[in-house]
Amino acid sequence: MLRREILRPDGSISGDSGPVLSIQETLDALERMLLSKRIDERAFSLQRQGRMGTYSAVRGQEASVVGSSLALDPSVDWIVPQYRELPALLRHGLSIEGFLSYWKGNSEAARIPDGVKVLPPQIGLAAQLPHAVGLAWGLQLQGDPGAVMTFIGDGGSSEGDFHESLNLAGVMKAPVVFLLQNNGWAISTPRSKQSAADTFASRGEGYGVPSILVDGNDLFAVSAAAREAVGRAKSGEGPTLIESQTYRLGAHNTADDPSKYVDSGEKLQWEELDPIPRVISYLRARDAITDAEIDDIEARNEAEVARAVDVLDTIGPASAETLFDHVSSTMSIRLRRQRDQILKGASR
Amino acid sequence: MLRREILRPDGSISGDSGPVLSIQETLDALERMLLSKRIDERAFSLQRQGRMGTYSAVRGQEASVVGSSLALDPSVDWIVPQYRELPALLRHGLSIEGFLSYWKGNSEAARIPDGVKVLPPQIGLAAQLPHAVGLAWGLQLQGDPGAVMTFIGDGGSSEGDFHESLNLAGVMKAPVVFLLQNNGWAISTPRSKQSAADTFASRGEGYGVPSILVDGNDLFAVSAAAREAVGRAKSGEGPTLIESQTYRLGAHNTADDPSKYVDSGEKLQWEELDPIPRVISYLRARDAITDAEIDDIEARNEAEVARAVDVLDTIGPASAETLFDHVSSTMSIRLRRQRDQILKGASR
Amino acid sequence: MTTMTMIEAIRSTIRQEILRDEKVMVLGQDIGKLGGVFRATEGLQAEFGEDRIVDMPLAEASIVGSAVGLSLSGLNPIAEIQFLGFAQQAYHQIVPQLARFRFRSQGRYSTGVTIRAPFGGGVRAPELHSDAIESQFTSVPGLQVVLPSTPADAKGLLTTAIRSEDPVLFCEPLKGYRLVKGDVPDDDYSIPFGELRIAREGTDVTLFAWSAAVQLAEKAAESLASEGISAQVVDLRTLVPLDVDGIREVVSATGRAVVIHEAPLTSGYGAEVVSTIQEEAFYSLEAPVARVAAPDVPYPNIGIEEVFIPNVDRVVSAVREVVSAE
Amino acid sequence: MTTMTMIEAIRSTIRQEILRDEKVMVLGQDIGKLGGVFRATEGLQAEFGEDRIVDMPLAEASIVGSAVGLSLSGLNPIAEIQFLGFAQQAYHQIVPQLARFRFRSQGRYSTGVTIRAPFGGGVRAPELHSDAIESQFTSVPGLQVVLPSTPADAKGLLTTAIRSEDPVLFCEPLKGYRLVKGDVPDDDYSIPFGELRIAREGTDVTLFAWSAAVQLAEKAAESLASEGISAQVVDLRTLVPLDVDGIREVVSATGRAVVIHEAPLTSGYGAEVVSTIQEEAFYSLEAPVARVAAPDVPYPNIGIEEVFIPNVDRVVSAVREVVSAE
Ligand SMILES: Cc1ncc(C[n+]2csc(CCOP(=O)(O)OP(=O)(O)O)c2C)c(N)n1
Ligand SMILES: Cc1ncc(C[n+]2csc(CCOP(=O)(O)OP(=O)(O)O)c2C)c(N)n1
Ligand SMILES: [Mg+2]
Ligand SMILES: [Mg+2]
Repeated sequence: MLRREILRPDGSISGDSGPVLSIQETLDALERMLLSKRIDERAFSLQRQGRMGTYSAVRGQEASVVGSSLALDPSVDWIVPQYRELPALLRHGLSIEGFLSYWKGNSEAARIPDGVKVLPPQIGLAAQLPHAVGLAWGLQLQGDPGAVMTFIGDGGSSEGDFHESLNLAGVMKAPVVFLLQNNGWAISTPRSKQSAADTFASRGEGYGVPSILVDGNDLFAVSAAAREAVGRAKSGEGPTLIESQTYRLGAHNTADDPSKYVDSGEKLQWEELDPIPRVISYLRARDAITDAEIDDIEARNEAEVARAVDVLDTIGPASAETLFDHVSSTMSIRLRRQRDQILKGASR
Repeated sequence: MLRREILRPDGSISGDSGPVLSIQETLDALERMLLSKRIDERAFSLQRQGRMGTYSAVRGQEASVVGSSLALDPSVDWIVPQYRELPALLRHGLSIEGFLSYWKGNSEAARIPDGVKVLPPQIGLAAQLPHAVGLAWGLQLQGDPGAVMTFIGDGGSSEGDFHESLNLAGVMKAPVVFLLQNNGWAISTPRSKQSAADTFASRGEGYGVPSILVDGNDLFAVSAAAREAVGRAKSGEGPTLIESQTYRLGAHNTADDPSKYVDSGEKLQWEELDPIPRVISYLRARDAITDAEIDDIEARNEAEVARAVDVLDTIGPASAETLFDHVSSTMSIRLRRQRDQILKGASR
Repeated sequence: MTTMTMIEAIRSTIRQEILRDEKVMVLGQDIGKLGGVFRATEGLQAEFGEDRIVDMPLAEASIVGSAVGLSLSGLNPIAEIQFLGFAQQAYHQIVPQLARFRFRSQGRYSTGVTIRAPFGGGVRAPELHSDAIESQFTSVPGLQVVLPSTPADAKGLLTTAIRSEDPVLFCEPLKGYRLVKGDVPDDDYSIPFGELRIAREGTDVTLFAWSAAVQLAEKAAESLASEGISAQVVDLRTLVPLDVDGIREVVSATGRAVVIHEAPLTSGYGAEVVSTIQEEAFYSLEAPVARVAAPDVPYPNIGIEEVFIPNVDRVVSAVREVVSAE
Repeated sequence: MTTMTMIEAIRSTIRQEILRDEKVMVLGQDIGKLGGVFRATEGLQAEFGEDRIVDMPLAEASIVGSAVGLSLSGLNPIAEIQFLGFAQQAYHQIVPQLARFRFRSQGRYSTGVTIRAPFGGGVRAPELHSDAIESQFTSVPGLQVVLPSTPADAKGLLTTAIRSEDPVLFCEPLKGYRLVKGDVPDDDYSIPFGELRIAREGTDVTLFAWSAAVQLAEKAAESLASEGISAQVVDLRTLVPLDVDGIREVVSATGRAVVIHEAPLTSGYGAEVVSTIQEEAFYSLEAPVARVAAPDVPYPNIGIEEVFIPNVDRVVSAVREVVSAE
């Protein structure tokens, strides 16, 4: 299967492709990518200081996440995330502090605001996929114009839920886009041990689901693929599987030590393919950005992250009540008694 | 994907293919196919008389089951069945009465004899597939020359276990053959609602597993495909997925009423493609069989079935002890007490 | 009131709810033209179309998982799992997903999916079709576990399940589908969860049961009556939520209790009932609470299922012992 | 004897068994170069090769399901599930498959797979990583469920599990991996299943616990001692098979009991223990058996996990009540 590539590592545009995004859109995307990177750095240091729980960085996958999200209209479309899609969620309406609250340990503060069409992070790998299919299918049944984009990793793609979901989406022609971020790793397990398939995109055919293979570090190629897929979904033609080939440049999460298993040569190669510099090179080559403007972006992002972290620092643990309030629509007698007893003890 | 066909519905051989089986082998296969058909008929009538539990017939799929099993060497190779593979299991060493005992309700009498390399029937659809992969992988690790053939239906192929098993088999290069019998139906659910894929065989690529699409009512094409696959397994080249396109000519099982959902036109078309008459036509055209010889086969089969049913009729329910004996290698104190109490009550 | 079998009560309730609320839909294996392997949806696809009564690919986890998504989209799905034993294929979608969506999202989302599944022995079904595995699901916070034993309760509880914002596992007694008949209210009829039902009055001992074991308890009570023992039969109906106060009340009155279920003894839901009884009514108890259950073995092949399933004899002798203890 | 942490005891036991028996192999996620996310297999792949210590694709059902097949082929697999919560993805391979292969085949086949999985709270892990879901597995005939709380028991019980012909779910206390240290016999050391361990002597009341709750019970007993209450602590170690006679014996001596576990109350394994106590030792009981458990809610996000997990205060007040009841 041909891998779609538009924006070359050196920032030039390949062959006959026109640019997919306007300069302004590209600048905007770059700002989101840099913001993501900044948040990653900050979250890692917060975790090291004990101000944050386990955190999984997007680093290296910014083009894949930001590029795909650009195809979505936050007012009608939905994102069904795994856990490594921060900048897509921010674009869709989450706040940085809202997202980080979850990983800090306060689900109440992390509650998805009403109207924001995003589901909570998913820890059970691939378990989100049938939800995405059902949601998309349900929107379609009700004549809702929205499409659903859901994310899954190379590792998660080995779960049975992946299969059942793609197959069902194909049968129901559900308006859903499966964005498979193949970032080379599932914690320490390399892509080569995850599957003997040449590509994950080749799985689409076995479900009657069109698929696209794309350079995941190429903002333009990812955006174009996602637009095509979302367009297909919205015109009633059903699901698409996109394999976005990218690379996790950092650790799996704050608890991981990749030096145990990552080959430094491979990592170096992928650092050459970092998705952010090539967007900058592209813009520079068009005189669309200056060093000062980059500094401005970084400063804005820095200020935004500082603001968010200030808010985050004021967010303690959720109240003890939230342990009981949202289990069911009504509280059982037994749970009410358990609650009363525990809260009495807690407030002693 | 090209569908492999050798033996045409009229009994002629297509194009340039030579015959796959010798005349003697073909006669032998025919006898097995006719035996299977005879057992199906008998089991249905036994069930109607209350002398048998639920039973699933092979009818229509005889070429698929017999043809694929011919590639196996019962002394080294394993069969990991679903539940609709009777003639393959007989060839592998099960007795008719042993197999039927299971469906009559006596698992003790149905115990797979030592040395027969077959697993018990599997009711949880697709749950047998990872067992087959593990078994094959284990044989390989221990330098055992055996390969494993496992069976799965078009319906069962939608389960997550199918995906996980094919993917794992690909990664481990396990010597296993997945024989997917697409018989058009999963109870009342037609193939068209099971998956939007053109073929199930197209799923192999997504796992790096070579696949073959074959006319499942064509004894020769199925045999050839299975031989190729078993050969690949035994030479260390790993798994194969075979989609055998056949048709369930009868009810799903003795509890089913296909008149509710089967289109009689479609069924009629498939009756034209019945795998048994075409083998007879083939042999007739070569003067390799006479009507009298067919009668002989039928008579031998009839006698064999009568013998088996006689034995079966002597098989009552298993003893109450067998309820307790094989739960674990040692009986817990609690279970021993439960057992003593129940057996005391039962013998009152 | 109309006299109906269990399966008729279930079918008519589903139909009534589909008519009432355009958001209600049904998904499952073979539920369309075939009307389900037990005909719970017979005729419904013809009446309401393929978008409302949906034949699904053969994959239980995606039946439940997509029902979660359909529910998030604003619809109200009823998911049929052909046999409860195959809900194990969907376990990871039921337990850590469906059951805790509201909690995980701190109330932003709710997933009011109703999962219907038949189970229970004595009908000569193949392996895994009969297994009473309700206690695999009763330890799951957020999931309501409901097991009616009569057609009227089936209607009342299924109506509540479908209308509830909360996920419900609704387990139907296979054996009772056609065997158990009863009067069912014709109008809109719902029964709140968490309220036990006294199926038979009695003063010497309380028999707790649910699903098909209720009829077993009733038969045993009948037989005990002839030897002068007055046994009360209590149908718990909903295992989660459990009617803790109701249990205290009935046991306080009789002072003796036997819990009966078709599942194997160890870690069956009977354990929870016994624990609750002794927590709530210890000082009323005049004898240890007995459990009558299947032995700790897998559900066997049909030839010996009658040895496995608790029977009247076993209930009667357990009750005799409890009643005579001092 | 060597003083070891829990994780060291587990690692050295696995290594010892691999050295002992060439049929033993380990499969799981990230167990090779990384040595497992908790380093239970650290260094083993380098020592024994990729065929013995196998990094598997990310699919729990196929880890268990292929272990069944490996076992049928004559090997002796240890399957690591990264966190017990993800064993739910393999539920249909564990419960109706692995656990009943011997029964289904009437003894022709056995599947002596050992599944290892860590669980338990208080370590600030993400959702589903901490959930104490042992009671999802204790109702499964054929499956042994083992939960050590000390390094020595971990060695003794894991050795038995690996050598057993029967399938074992071996649940390891995440929190204790590095925190709990103790002396571990150097030589071959195995502990039979179904024998409880008295972790602390005491005469007024018996505290039953397993896994990390044993240390909690010990702390509570320590604190109770200072107020003059002598609490015996019993580590059940294997929930299935359960030491029914041992339970009767200890409860008969003290006449009072409290069961402590980290899982939510309803249908937790505590219910089975309470039921067993009242069946076996009813007439010795001087007070209702109390359960100290988490409330009936999903395991929460880390900010409030301390509200969820049973703590010393809750154990102490439950014990006070049980001891003062008459
Ligand atoms: C069902 C399940 N099994 C195991 C885990 C533990 N786990 C968390 S992340 C991870 C690797 C995921 O890899 P991949 O899907 O490629 O996503 P990535 O982290 O690379 O974005 C594993 C094994 C889990 N969260 N869920
Ligand atoms: C996991 C599981 N789900 C549902 C069933 C109930 N069931 C038994 S056979 C069957 C249809 C199987 O169809 P297919 O796989 O095509 O095999 P076939 O019967 O056509 O040979 C179903 C749904 C089951 N046995 N196992
Ligand atoms: Mg990855
Ligand atoms: Mg079929």
